[in-house]
Amino acid sequence: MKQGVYIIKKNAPLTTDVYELVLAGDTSACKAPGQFIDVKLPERFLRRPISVCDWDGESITVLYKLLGGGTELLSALPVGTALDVLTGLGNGYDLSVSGDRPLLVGGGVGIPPLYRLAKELISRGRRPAVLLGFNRKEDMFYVNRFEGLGAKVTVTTADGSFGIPGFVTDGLSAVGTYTYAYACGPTAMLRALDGAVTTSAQYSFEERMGCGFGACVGCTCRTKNGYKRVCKDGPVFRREEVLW
Amino acid sequence: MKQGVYIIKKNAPLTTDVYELVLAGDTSACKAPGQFIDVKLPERFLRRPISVCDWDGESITVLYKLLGGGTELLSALPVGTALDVLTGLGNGYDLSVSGDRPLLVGGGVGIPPLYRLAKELISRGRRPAVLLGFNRKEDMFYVNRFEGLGAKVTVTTADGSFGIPGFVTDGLSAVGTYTYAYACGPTAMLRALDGAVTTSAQYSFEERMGCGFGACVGCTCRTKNGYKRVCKDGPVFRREEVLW
Amino acid sequence: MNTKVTLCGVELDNPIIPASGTFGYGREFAELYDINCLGTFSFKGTTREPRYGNPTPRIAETASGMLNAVGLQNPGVEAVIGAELPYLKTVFHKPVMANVSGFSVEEYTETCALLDKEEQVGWLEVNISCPNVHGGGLSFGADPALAAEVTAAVKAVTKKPVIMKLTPNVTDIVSVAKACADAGADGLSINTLMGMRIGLKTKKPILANTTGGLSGPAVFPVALRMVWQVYEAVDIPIVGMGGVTTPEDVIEMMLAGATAVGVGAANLTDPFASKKLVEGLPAAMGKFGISDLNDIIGGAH
Amino acid sequence: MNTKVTLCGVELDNPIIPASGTFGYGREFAELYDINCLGTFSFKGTTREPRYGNPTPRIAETASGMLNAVGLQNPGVEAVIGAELPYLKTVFHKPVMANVSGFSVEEYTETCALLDKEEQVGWLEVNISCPNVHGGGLSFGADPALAAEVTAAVKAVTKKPVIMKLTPNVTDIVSVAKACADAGADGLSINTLMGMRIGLKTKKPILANTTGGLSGPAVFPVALRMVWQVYEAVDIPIVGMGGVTTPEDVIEMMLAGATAVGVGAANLTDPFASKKLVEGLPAAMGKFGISDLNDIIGGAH
Ligand SMILES: Cc1cc2nc3c(=O)[nH]c(=O)nc-3n(C[C@H](O)[C@H](O)[C@H](O)COP(=O)(O)OP(=O)(O)OC[C@H]3O[C@@H](n4cnc5c(N)ncnc54)[C@H](O)[C@@H]3O)c2cc1C
Ligand SMILES: Cc1cc2nc3c(=O)[nH]c(=O)nc-3n(C[C@H](O)[C@H](O)[C@H](O)COP(=O)(O)OP(=O)(O)OC[C@H]3O[C@@H](n4cnc5c(N)ncnc54)[C@H](O)[C@@H]3O)c2cc1C
Ligand SMILES: Cc1cc2nc3c(=O)[nH]c(=O)nc-3n(C[C@H](O)[C@H](O)[C@H](O)COP(=O)(O)O)c2cc1C
Ligand SMILES: Cc1cc2nc3c(=O)[nH]c(=O)nc-3n(C[C@H](O)[C@H](O)[C@H](O)COP(=O)(O)O)c2cc1C
Ligand code: FES
Ligand code: FES
Repeated sequence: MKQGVYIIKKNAPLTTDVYELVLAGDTSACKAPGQFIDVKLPERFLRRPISVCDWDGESITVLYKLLGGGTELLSALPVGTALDVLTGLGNGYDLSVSGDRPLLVGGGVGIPPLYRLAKELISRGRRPAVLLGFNRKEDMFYVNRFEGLGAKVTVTTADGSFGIPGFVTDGLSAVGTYTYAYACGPTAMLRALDGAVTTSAQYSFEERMGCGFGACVGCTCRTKNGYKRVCKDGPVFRREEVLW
Repeated sequence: MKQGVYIIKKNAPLTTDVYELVLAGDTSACKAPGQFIDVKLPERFLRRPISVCDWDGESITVLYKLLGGGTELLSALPVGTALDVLTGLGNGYDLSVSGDRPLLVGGGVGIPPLYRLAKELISRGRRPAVLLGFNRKEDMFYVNRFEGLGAKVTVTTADGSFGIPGFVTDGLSAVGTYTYAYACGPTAMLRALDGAVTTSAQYSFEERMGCGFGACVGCTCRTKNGYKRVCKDGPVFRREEVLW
Repeated sequence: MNTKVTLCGVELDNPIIPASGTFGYGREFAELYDINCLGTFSFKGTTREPRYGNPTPRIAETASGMLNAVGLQNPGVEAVIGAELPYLKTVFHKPVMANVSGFSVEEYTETCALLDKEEQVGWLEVNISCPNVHGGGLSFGADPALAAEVTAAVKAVTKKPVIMKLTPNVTDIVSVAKACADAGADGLSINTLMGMRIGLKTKKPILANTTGGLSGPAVFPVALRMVWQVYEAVDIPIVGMGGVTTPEDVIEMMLAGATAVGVGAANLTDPFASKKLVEGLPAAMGKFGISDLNDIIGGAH
Repeated sequence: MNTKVTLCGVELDNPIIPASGTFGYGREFAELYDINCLGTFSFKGTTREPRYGNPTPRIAETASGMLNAVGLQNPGVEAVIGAELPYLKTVFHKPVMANVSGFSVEEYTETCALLDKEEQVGWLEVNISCPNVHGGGLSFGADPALAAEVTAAVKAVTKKPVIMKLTPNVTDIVSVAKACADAGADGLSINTLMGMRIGLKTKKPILANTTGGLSGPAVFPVALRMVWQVYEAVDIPIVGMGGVTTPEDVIEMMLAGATAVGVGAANLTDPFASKKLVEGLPAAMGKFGISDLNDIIGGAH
């Protein structure tokens, strides 16, 4: 984990309520897809945890949804604004177990961390299948970015306005066979998915956080291996240890 | 009183700890020298009251001293920053009683409101004498601005590094006769001055404020005419009503 | 979209009530906007005799809040009746909430009895945070029995609804609330937490009075918790206050159990705060799927 | 420039003490910086048996503060002694403050007796904000007699200095402080105010536990006031805490009467907060003309 000052290079909407934020600064703490950063905002006490969507030697990209006052405030910050950010938080996905044809399942703003995951899997010669769930056609983002990586993308929309109508679980049959599953999205989605997935899997969870780096045990969840901190021991947990 | 959004046009130091701030916006509530504005700063709860130094149709100029966290924060705000400001607060000086040769006495950041006062008195054909007290030569500001108006300026410095050594009271004998006195500065200075002034006078006072517009009676002082709010019934009071 | 609520039998167009001590007797705000947009307002804490209050400084800043130690400066109930209410009638055409303070049971009843005769007074809000001069300085609101005594005494001299304004500086707000309700109170509200600041240059307390009442957004979670607890314990309406600044805060207070909402410090930092709350409330209701505010009072329980 | 202070007979290099529950058992911070720069730290509230604590959400944000309802999650005193303290010894070479919670007098004494044997434990900080399960859920700290009972019982099983951590959610903190001092407490500290938040989308309390402890700069003026009041009433040292974030806050707390200063939420929002406080303190002392911190303890009285 590192603390640093980052400069906003881009902060622009992808849809009506999902923004792409590019932060320039030290990216050396970013180690694995599925990790997150924790952003201090003006006039807010707690930091805002956001998954890393991608990074390179100069900047970190995250996608965030307008949810409440903090993300609304963030969306109004102009390019050039300096932000205090913790980077390299959480464990991230373990890529070594993916097998040849891993399945990546994302719902809404659970999608961003899968982008880097897909990228790294592909660079390791894997052939990931990507299954993305949105509410409506207008809410879709990053589908062509995933396709640009060379991944096969299946989309479901809850209102049926694009792709397969329904939830990600309704799209499972269309993705074919897979060797492993990685997923990120609302707990209800993960739970439903867990009822349908046929391989081993890793899921990324969310919890309200006090610190984001393991100090306050504000984010504890019970697992089959005891109490775990979502921020430090997670946010990614193996399917086998999750207690629903 | 008006509430408005003002844009910082200038925010630059005049000395090591006194800044000149120019705010562009609606100036129609500015009515008299000696009035003040009340500035909302980011991450601070209460507004900061600051005397108006000068104004025209487009902007308001104030001078502020770095005193604590709020003024320090203000000094770091770049040109272009938008601020929520209340303007046209307080009564201001009554110019009608000045006589031909009024004396204007200011100490430290009590000096700014006297600038507009001198300007208006001169435009009415009065011949103000201006007596300004500073701690050290390096702390001096606006002396040549007052001279530029055509006022005769006498300076005292506490450490004797410029002008008459001592306090403004030590400069009184040098200013000659006067028809009326207007003063602004620390209460200790006003009190000392009051022991030496030989004419009627108006003094401007400071008090910690909750609202700045008369609602909270946080700033009340006792006068010979009963309880008065520094923010609304003042900040300028006549010598004759002041209870020391 | 309905914002009307009923407070102790009197209908309010909306639940927004500028809190006592932050709205004077209405004059300063009536110069700024038409104060008839408000549900009502609670006027400055009024005592039997005129009071200067505490020496200055009376105000200090805190993180997301402020301290005040005004000390109940007011012109006394007779001047309020003689000079303030006649003026108020000309600018405000709704019942006003009369906030009353006292330092003995007799002082409360005398002041309330006088205000009881005033047509424009819709409610008496009886502030029992004040120290009981006959009781060693402990506040009336710190003791359920004393709080009940003031309640019963005031109820005996007025037909107007009586809202007891409790102090939050207690171990068990519920026992005080219940005591007041049992003694006949028609409603409840809650005052400020006691706090202080010290100046680093002077190395002395900033407030001349040493301590003062903490208000503003900093106290909102404590105020909300107390409204929640009191709502579970009594059946009379609560005017929730403490840090309310946004329409969302109003909704949150009402979900905790408030029938109406007091707005204090926000009026000081933004003179138009209460007006903006009234105007912004319908949009916030829409955002959270609320069509009638009455549906959400205590809705989070 | 002297920043050394003596807390209950034990010298600290500086008065900065990360507060219980915000510093775990030191592991996370020892990975980030050399924690030997601290005066000491108070480890996570430890109980006789392991505890999961409350369900999540356990954290909510407030204006200039936060609520926590962690509910004393900890591995139990035996695991602390068996696994945490041996690790701590390798990274921290100063006495540590052991924070103890309990739900009965016996639980407090059993846990304290075990920790009394640990060499690295310099002080026992006994948190009496916890509900007394045999006393209808009222907290030990809400009643001077109960607080004294816990104090005396703990003192009987340990030779280490005992710091009683009071709850601020009381009518009269002074009476509880005095009762603890009279029962033999060597020092005092103060816990969090109780608060809550409600989610507007769910229309339910955000915390699964409904209420939680409010901390952060929002509570600073209340904490400062209590330190001030307690300092006037007792002669034992006070660890002032509640919202301390800047070196100036440290000085203000000490002027009110604190001998040392706890730092809680600031560690969570800025992992380097306590280190920065230690490093920034001399400059702030210089700015306000302070050459020895011992000169300012209670200096504003
Ligand atoms: C590990 C992790 C990764 C995340 N990744 C992303 C992402 O990539 N993109 C994205 O849009 N969102 C992500 N979230 C959720 C994001 O943190 C919240 O949407 C955001 O904090 C909401 O802030 P707000 O001020 O707009 O909402 P408010 O409701 O005003 O926030 C109030 C408080 O609640 C917390 N909070 C509210 N909702 C959540 C939530 N769902 N999870 C955690 N804390 C919450 C806030 O952090 C803040 O402390 C992630 C959360 C976690 C824990
Ligand atoms: C009517 C009036 C006119 C003023 N005009 C000027 C001016 O022209 N130039 C100038 O430099 N200063 C002026 N001041 C003083 C100025 O308001 C304070 O210096 C400023 O508020 C300090 O803010 P801070 O955040 O730096 O200090 P902090 O000490 O951090 O402020 C904390 C709180 O105390 C208040 N406060 C602190 N000192 C004072 C003070 N002396 N008077 C009133 N409130 C105070 C602040 O407003 C704030 O609420 C004036 C004050 C008043 C009342
Ligand atoms: C400057 C000021 C003066 C106050 N005077 C009174 C008063 O006279 N009587 C009273 O009952 N409450 C008084 N209060 C308390 C408010 O009515 C209200 O309960 C409190 O400010 C909490 O609300 P807030 O957080 O919105 O400010 C005063 C508050 C402030 C800030
Ligand atoms: C997440 C969290 C957990 C806490 N856990 C404990 C605890 O286990 N025992 C205890 O005595 N205090 C606990 N506290 C209270 C702190 O020790 C401290 O008293 C409080 O946070 C006030 O300081 P602050 O305002 O600097 O945060 C906890 C506080 C927080 C924020
Ligand atoms: S958020 Fe503090 S431990 Fe996870
Ligand atoms: S500051 Fe509120 S009345 Fe003067």
